[in-house]
Amino acid sequence: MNLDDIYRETILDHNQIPRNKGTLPNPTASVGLLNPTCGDQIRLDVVVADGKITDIRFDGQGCAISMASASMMTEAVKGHSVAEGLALARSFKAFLTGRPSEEDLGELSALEGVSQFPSRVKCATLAHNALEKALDPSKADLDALD
Amino acid sequence: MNLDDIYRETILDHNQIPRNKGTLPNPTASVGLLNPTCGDQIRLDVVVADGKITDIRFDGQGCAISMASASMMTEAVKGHSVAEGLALARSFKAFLTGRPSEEDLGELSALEGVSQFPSRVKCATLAHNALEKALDPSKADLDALD
Amino acid sequence: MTIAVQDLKADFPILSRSIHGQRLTYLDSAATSQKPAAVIAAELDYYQKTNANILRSVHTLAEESTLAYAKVRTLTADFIHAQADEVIFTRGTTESINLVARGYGDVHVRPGDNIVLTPLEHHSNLIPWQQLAKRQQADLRYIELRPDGNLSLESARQVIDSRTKMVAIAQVSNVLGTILPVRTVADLAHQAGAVLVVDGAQSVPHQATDVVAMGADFLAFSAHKMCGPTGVGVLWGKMAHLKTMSPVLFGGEMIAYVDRDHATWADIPARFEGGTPNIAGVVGFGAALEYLAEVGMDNVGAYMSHLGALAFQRLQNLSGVTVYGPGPDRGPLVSFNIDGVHPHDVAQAFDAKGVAIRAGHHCAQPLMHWLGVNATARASFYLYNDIDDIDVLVDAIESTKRYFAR
Amino acid sequence: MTIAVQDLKADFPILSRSIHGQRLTYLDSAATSQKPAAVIAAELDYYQKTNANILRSVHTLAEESTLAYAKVRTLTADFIHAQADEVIFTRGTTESINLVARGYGDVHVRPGDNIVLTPLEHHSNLIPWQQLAKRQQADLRYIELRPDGNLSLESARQVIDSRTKMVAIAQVSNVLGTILPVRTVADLAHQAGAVLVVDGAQSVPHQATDVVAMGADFLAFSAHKMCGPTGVGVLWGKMAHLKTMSPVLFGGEMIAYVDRDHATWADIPARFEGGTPNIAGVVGFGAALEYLAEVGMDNVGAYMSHLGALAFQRLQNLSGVTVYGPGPDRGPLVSFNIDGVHPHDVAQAFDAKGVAIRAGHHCAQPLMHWLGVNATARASFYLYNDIDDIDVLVDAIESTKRYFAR
Ligand SMILES: Cc1ncc(COP(=O)(O)O)c(C=O)c1O
Ligand SMILES: Cc1ncc(COP(=O)(O)O)c(C=O)c1O
Repeated sequence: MNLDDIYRETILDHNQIPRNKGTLPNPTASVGLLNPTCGDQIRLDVVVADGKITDIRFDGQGCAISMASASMMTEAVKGHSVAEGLALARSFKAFLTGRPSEEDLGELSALEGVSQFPSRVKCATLAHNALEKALDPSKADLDALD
Repeated sequence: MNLDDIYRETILDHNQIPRNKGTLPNPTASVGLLNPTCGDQIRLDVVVADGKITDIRFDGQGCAISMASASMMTEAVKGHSVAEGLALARSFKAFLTGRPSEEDLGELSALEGVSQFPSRVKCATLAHNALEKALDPSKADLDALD
Repeated sequence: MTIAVQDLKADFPILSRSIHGQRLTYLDSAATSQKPAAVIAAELDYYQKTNANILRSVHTLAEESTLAYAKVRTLTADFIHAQADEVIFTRGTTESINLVARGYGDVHVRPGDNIVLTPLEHHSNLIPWQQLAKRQQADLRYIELRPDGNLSLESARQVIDSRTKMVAIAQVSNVLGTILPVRTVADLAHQAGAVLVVDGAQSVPHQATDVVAMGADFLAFSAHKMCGPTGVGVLWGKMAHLKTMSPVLFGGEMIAYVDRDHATWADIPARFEGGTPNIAGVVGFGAALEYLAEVGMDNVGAYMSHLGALAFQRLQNLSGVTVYGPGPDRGPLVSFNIDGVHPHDVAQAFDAKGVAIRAGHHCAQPLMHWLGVNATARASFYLYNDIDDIDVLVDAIESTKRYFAR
Repeated sequence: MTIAVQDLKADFPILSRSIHGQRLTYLDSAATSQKPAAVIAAELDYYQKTNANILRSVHTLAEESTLAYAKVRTLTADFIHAQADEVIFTRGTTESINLVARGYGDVHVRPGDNIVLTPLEHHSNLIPWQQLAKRQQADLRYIELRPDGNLSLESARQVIDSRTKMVAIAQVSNVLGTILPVRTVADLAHQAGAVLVVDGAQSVPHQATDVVAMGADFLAFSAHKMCGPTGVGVLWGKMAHLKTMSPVLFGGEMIAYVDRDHATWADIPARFEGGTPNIAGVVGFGAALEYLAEVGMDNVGAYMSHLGALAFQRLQNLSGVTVYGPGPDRGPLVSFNIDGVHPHDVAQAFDAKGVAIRAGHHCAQPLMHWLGVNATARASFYLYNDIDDIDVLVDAIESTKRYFAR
């Protein structure tokens, strides 16, 4: 195995210089999620207006995979519709578990190497689960922080 | 293995024509014991007077081993002292678990073949456990019927 | 019969063992089944190549172990027509039933409610309910048996009422071989607003299982009775019910967030599997499920019914022998007694001929009281047995009769 | 050092496996240990020659299985200097602790009493007590740690008082490697009239154990961390305490007499082992105990201390690396973090080099809060590791630092 298959340049870059990191003062939805395996946490704040994700920030501590994935995800969905955000999350999760994904995943496809490591898939999908939960409150079954 | 090593003539005889079977009207001690593995039960009534086992009867249903052992035991201890009764029970149990026994076991030594079969040892010692309990109430830890 | 049993026998190494100089005839599969070489090899292989703790670490062995364990959850779900996350691994049927009695029962059963059983239950499907009834001040009720050992549906209709919260019955009796009308009881339970817990210890190994068609809310069974290793069992429950259940075993891997005074639970099924599980055992169970699937559970089912019916008919015709339970339509086992010979002595005499049967109360003392006996002898079959084994059984009975009649 | 470790490595088939083209360096034994060939063979052998259910039947296989199972109870007792009938087999440490928390705790702990823990406990020695405290309206108290990760005896003296009913502590921390002063805590507990439960998951595998000298009232440990199979654990308890305990798991083999509404219990320890146990696993555990006894637990103890101290010293000297817990006097493990690299990424990078370590919260979230980290990496050793493996560990740390600093 070549470690570089997992830790592509883009991933290390997003990990070192995360985009949209921090919190929002008046989010319309805010979700905390936990990866119970490792104790890593993520907090996702979103502002949705007229069916559009107008602002999004994530905060938390985690491995390079989870931080880069969160950073890329926020960039990918900001300015897009709720439907598009949900579609991306769904597609990305399908992509990592080896199922066909309909969406163009853009930079997120750099996380492809992670799919070989089921335990890391959880790291990569944490932010996407948080997004789903923030955009669709019926997804209450995902590991809520409390 | 030869089945006759276990089912010696004396054993089949005591099983078919049990000695001292039944109950006593005024026992000084009466003990019910259960073999939890098979559900077999024994009830032992004894009359002790002046440190002597003046009368003894057993009742219950069980396999040939347990019934023959009970029958032989009652014959062996009737008329003997409490101390002798306890010594016999102890020696018999030692004999069946391969430890040296100090006593002459008389007819009971016909049960020798049982010692190869640990699960049957419980059948053979049931009546002896009941005797110990009847003669020495401190032996409360043996499987009491209730 | 599409099973070529002669071929299957060769899959089970222990069957070539000799006992007191005779070929082993193993007729005690209701106690535990023998294991095919493929199952033994799967465990061996796991320890030699993959062994690691699951869910915990990032390294290759841990990833492989985690996947292997998860795969068996899916295999198990497929085997009983359920969803993977509805499958909880336990040590065996006993732990499965205890888990539902405590985890579901303590939450749902209130004082004055009742729990409905039958008199033929194994202690493992009886004592957890006695204890639940005690804890929750609920009543225990029994659906009576008809004289032939079949369940009385009339009694079922009387006993199950609006205060019934749980009904717990075996699908097949481990003593009488009775096949219980699970679907009908399920409907009665559901009409009353109760859930049905099915003890599948003696059924899941021997027939195709479909939890949906069966109408069960929970199903418990043991790997060791279906070609799998000891120390593995399953509790299946409908997800809607599992969500209302409290965890029972607390510790590692069943939590989400923990601080000094408080903990939140992991998702289902992890929530119900605290601590390091029997990983190698579960992997071996996977090989057992694959083995059985390859033979085909429909084939197994037909073959086991055939053996059960045949054994019943043969023993039924012997003089001086009492056979218990219903007619030929039964699970693959026969309980019997030989007049004047205690079942322990019967089993001992059989052993001298290399024939392994069980004698005793079969962990069903209330049923022994119902039968009016202390104990019975029981011959039970599995897919590696054949008609010759039934001949051996009949011969052993005849020679035992002669031996003790001398 | 009387261990010739080079020879021992050859006893463990998995250690010749290669990972991503490199020789496996297994440094995750605190999660689960690898198994010597003798243990794997014992299970194989059991299934191929002896397999039967225990305690149930009269036939030869059942007799042999029953004896084999009983023999391991004696081996276990000898291993920890206890009596055989004080040894209860469970699935693992987690089940053992749950059993004592429910079976003893529910009987003895009353509202207003308190239960004393430490902040370094594994979730398995924490959540059962949180739940007991909730059920019985008791308080949970913590003996604090000193800044170096050792236990504060001053705090112990303050926290344990006349309302303390149970004290539950690990003998060795699975994260910090801290060796806890069990004997001193035992004395404090006993002076207060409390019982001491020792979580021996990380100690019994690595040192000679004497429950009497230790002063424990209960001791829990797992076979899978000491060369044994998965799915087997031990709860040892003083007979006087076991006699006051209620059974927790109800079913077959744990009863004496049963009728429809009532049951009486079998003798100890059967009373606490309801259902078919993990027979093959217990037999394999017997082979593990024999293997360890042959190496000699005093030798193992000295060797493990040596490896733990050495690893601590080597890592302590690396720049950009934080090592947690006390100094070199510790159990055979080291938790650490590399500056700026998340432990999951560390473990992933190690795996690429064939080095298996664990990363995460190690089922000890309150301790992570105390340390002020989310997670750590942990390298842990067993008797098949050697000084070369510590070199490999140090090299892996250095190259990981370089990799993520690029
Ligand atoms: C009908 C029935 N229920 C429950 C059990 C208990 O299964 P286990 O001992 O595997 O927990 C058995 C097996 O003895 C059984 O036959
Ligand atoms: C200190 C400690 N206690 C308890 C446990 C739980 O052991 P098991 O998972 O075998 O039940 C572990 C192992 O992870 C441990 O390290």
